Amino acid sequence: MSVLIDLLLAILTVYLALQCLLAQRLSQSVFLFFAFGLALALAWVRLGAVDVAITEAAIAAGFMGVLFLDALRDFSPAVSENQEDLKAVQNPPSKNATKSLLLPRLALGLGLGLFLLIALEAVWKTPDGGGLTAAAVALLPESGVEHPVTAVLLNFRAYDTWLEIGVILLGLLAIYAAGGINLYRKPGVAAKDPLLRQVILFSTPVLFLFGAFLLYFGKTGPGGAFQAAVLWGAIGIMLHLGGWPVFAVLPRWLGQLILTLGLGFFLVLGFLFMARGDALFEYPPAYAGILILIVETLAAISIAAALTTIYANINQMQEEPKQNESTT
Amino acid sequence: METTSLLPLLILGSSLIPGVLILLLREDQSALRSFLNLFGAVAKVSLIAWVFAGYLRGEEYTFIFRLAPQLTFALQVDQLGLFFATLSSVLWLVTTLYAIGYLEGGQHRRRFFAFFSLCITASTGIALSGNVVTFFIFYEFLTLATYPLVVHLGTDKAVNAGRTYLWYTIGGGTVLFLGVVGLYVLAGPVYFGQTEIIASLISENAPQLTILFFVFLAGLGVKAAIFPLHSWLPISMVAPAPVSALLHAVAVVKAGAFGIIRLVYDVYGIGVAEQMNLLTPLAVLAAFTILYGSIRALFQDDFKKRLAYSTVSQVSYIALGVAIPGVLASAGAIVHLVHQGIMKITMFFAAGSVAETYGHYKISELNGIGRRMPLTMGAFTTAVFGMIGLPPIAGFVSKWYLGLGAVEAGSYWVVLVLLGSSALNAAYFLPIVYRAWFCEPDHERVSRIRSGRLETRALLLIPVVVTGLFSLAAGVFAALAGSPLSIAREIAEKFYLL
Amino acid sequence: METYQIYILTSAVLFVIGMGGVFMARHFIKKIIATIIMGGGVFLCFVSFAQRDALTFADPVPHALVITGIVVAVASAAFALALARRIYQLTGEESFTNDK
Amino acid sequence: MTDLPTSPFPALLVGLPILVATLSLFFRPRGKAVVGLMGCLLTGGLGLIALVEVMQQGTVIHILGGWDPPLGILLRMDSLAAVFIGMTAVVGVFISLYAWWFFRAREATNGGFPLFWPLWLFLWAGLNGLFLSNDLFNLFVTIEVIGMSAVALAVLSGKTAAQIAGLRYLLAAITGSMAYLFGVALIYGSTGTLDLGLLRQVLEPGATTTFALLVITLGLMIKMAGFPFHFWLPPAHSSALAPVSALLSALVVKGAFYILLRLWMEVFGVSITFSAGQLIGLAGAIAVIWGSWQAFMQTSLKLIVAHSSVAQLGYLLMIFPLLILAPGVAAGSADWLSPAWTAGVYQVMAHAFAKASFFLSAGIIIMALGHDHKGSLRDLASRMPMTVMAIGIAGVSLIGLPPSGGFFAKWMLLKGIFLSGQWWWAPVVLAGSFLTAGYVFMLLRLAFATAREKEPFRPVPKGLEVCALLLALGSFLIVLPAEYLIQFLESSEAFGSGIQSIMEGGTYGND
Repeated sequence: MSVLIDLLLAILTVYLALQCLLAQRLSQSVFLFFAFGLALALAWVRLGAVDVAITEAAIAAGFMGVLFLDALRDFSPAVSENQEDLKAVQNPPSKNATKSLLLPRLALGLGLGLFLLIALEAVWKTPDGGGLTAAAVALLPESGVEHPVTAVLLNFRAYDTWLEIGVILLGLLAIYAAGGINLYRKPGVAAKDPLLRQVILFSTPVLFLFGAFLLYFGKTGPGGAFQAAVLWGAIGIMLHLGGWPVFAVLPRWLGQLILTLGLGFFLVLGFLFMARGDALFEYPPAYAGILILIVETLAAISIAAALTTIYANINQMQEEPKQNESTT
Repeated sequence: METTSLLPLLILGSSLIPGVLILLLREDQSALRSFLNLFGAVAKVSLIAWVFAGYLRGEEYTFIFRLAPQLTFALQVDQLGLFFATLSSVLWLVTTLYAIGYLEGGQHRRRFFAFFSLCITASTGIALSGNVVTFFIFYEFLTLATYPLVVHLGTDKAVNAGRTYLWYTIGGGTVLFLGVVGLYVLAGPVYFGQTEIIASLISENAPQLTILFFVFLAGLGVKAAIFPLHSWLPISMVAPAPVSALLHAVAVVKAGAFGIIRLVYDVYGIGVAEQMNLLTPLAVLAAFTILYGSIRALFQDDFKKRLAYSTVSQVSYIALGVAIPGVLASAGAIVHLVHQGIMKITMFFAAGSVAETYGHYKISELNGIGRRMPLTMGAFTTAVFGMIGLPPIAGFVSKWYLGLGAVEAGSYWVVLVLLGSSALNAAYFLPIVYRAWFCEPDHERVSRIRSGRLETRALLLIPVVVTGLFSLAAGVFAALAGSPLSIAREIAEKFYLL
Repeated sequence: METYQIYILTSAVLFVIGMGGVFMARHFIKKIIATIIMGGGVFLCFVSFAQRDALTFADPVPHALVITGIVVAVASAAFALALARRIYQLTGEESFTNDK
Repeated sequence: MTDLPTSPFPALLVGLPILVATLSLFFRPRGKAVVGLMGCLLTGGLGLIALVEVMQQGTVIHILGGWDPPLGILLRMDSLAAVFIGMTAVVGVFISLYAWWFFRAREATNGGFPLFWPLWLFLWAGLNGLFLSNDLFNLFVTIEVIGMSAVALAVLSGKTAAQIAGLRYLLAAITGSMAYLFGVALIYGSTGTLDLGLLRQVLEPGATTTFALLVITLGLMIKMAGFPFHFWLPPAHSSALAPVSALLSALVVKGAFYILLRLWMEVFGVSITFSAGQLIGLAGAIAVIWGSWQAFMQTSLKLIVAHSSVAQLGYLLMIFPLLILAPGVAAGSADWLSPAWTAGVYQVMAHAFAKASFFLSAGIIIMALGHDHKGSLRDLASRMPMTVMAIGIAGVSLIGLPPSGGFFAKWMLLKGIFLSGQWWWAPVVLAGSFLTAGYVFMLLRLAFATAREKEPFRPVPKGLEVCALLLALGSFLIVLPAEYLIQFLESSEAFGSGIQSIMEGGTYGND
């Protein structure tokens, strides 16, 4: 029975992925992408990866989906996958042109098919390497937290996580570089609908509390900085939509502080312990728990701020072509 | 091998450092520039004289810098290298004087003189190279240093000539690179003079060695302008006269010819080369080039082009001499390095002076020029007689030795080639001499560009006369100890000792 | 057939679909979506192994890697989206015009 | 593993640039540039000090968080990593100084692109992190840091062409990293470890390992623009701002090559066959010819230089076939391994210096003339002798004429080719040199030609010209310490090693 559920879910995921890429209209693609993300999140749950499921649903499907939705306002809705074909209807090309397109595509298709076969064989035959569960279990008591995923993220492999927080900040900088707006000069466009504004105002504290809950319980169970960050980021995004661009209200330096605090504190803390003679990101077991909680909280705040800012930037990209003057 | 002296490095530095300094000067600091140039030139001649004296006393001058295990940059002093270095440095000094006069008031002189110095650095580097790798480094450096000189005028013609020059020389360099690496892989780091290395490989790797020899030859043949790799040379004649003089008499073609000498005598060894039958093809090719160049020269009206084809022909005497086994032919080849150099440089100086003073570039315009510029044309005529092979001028000595060598080796066809070439030389040079001295000047066309007490500017006149006298002296005093011929004989005899 | 085996096969399929999509899709947004699908396949592969290697709980290391990976992938995708919108805004292009 | 000396430098090399980048965000544009430049000088100095540290101490490690692998992550700085870090430091400092003057000169019109500084510091941290990383997944994160900051820098100019090229670059980069990560997933699944040192011991041949190697190689080839995945490189590199182009070609593509080399030689030896090496070599050979030819056909300076990168990277791929021993060759007798490795390292360094100088010079010309059509070089030799000199010297190194670093690399490559008996690669090396000479001298020829009409000419800051010239000279100076450097590199485990495929009857590794 359970195998059947998994099988169906697997088929559904593949189907959604394919449809998402083959859909004629862009909006269909985006909605199918949402669905794909949710199906994948279900798959994570089936595989016992609740943390991943929350992250997937919140960031990959949720946040990214919202960004794609927002982009729909921009790109022409009638866009079809086969622009070439549309043009072809208008002025029929010579046979050669169609042929020249067909052949490489056929070759690519065949190549991909072959590649798929090899890939399937490879994953199927993967020997059992045993993983690192035992090692993680053995060292868990020294990590300062009880939830193994949090222990790996913020202690055993804290370096990766720190770099990843850096990547988010980098993503924001990159969007500025791509011609993003200057957040501090342009207020958001207020939603006209008073009801929407009420809903936003009402949901803000709820989301905040839920995020805090996830963050705190990341110590013992599924949840943690990233999941909380997305919820808090959602607050920022909604406030932005409601016409309260949080970062435009805050003083410049405070906005910057919030954005960089997670990355900065994480590193400075690491350097401080390094100065004591330890390795980077090495915490004394006695204080590890509390230190990790602080690092996580600050990281969550920064990530939430970054997500909000990323959204605000992409959201407002359309409105006003700007020159490349960008300051954080 | 260890470094025993920094003097070889200093010899290179004596032109490299002025070259770099000149590049840093301003265009209008011409006095300082000339001073640096001459200082470097004089310093180089003195240093080489010093080292030569030391060498004759039996001292060793070696500079080694290890780049990688078994890959060394080596400067080494031997008699052949010193011989070539002396030639380069003396002629450089003379050419520098000439160039200062020639380019007076011209454009881009900073660039010109800087690269001029770098060029001679490369040339002395080639002379002092201790092994094949070092030789290759300077050989390529020479290509690069001469390029800005060839395109100096910046006209489309000059730029296109520069392109041809580069295609040939870079192509030749690439082939040579293949040969150098091949030799290195096969035989390890080969120092010049260590002919025993190749000799020890001959039993096992004969085919590879044969291929390598011809790869080397193809690479070196470009600069030595051996048919069919010679076309760049006449085309590069667009360059200013001192550059042509330098390219033809001292630096570029001689680098190729010198390379061939090194390859046959100091890498393979004459014994091995003869045993493997490598020399006959070289001899045939050289002989063909001699005749071909002369015939092409007959049909050129452009003064410098005729000289250029003459160079194609004359430089192959060196290759020919190398290809004939025997002390006499070898001595003839080696001494021709010097003899051809001083004679040809005289001719180019003369051609340049005529062009600079009267604006004549074509042979058909030279009627009566001898009366207006008697000293210049006198020197030119001396060189012409030398080229033809009239005693007692330098060229006669070379040809005599080559001929004797050919007879000694039993290659009688070579004697025919030499005779034919002399006849052709006479056929294309004597008309110039005849026009210069015996034809009535074409009065309407004569308009002197420059005026002065002398027949031309002193800096243009003195070098011509000096090199003209050299050509005479090298022939007249050939029998004395210390003459180019006696040194060349010594060098050649050593090659046959083994 | 065990649960993880189903998903591990799915992961290879998703990866190949995504890869094909990156090459074959024309619209910028679809190319970006394709990269996320590709990533989805990769992450599914990690998590399937985590489930296979479970003791009292699933292997936490792949979970952590996947969380990191998702965030990194989303950051790049958001950047790509920003670029795509910017290009559309400047030129009206929705796909690479000189694509082969 | 743990008996190696611990050093704080690996951690500082990654942490410090990011710390400065973060700090710089608090400043206004002018301050960003000042703080950024200081950070660059600091990072560069740190890189050189770390290099000296490794020279004295040998390989050093830093166990992050104090957790040993396989659970934790280890930073490992051996001589190979140290040389790459040192190279990045020197080239990086010069490019930073250039950028300082370059952006100062444009401050009035374009706002001086203050974002350059934090992005470049992130990029630098990513590169250092990549060279130091000893963990498959951490490598993924570092290549993402590098990829994102590189694309962000590439689109910084705000020009449409740059943004289109940037998106193409970004999509290629993401695809590449995902392919790489798929391989990592399979390797983790089959071994339960991500640490390179442990993997070397436990990885076993099989369908999974081979497939993982395939996708990892594929991903990294896309990232390093190896043929046939080079399509994104020329537009992206040529449309970026000059200092950025220099960074991208000199340093960024080398990162992917570095991992590819390390993974092939240190980790995946069990799955690699002789023919796999030949295949990579073939891709490199085609890249050399195709890239050079394309460069020859271009009309704008930056496009010429960008296509030339494709060719120069091809040479890097050509060392792979030499490092994999043919069936039946005894590992001990393979005397071409050290030359091949030397060729790789020197090609990386020579190309980094020369190409950086080339792009910086192109930037100077654009600044002076307002465009970079190759015809614009006419008569430049008399107006900007220093820049033409830089192009000339860098070009000579690219061609591989003596005594440049490029020459040394090609020398070693040819030596390796002949010693290994794989003579069929030799014509490619020579033809590549010849074609390179073609486009380099096409440029220089123009520079010496007299202009038909004088173009308007804006003077440029001298500092820019000096930076470009010094970098060009650097491509020659690296030859001087060659012997010492090779000796130093040989202390690295990887350097000088070769692989013999188990499937073809060899034993793993050359030890």
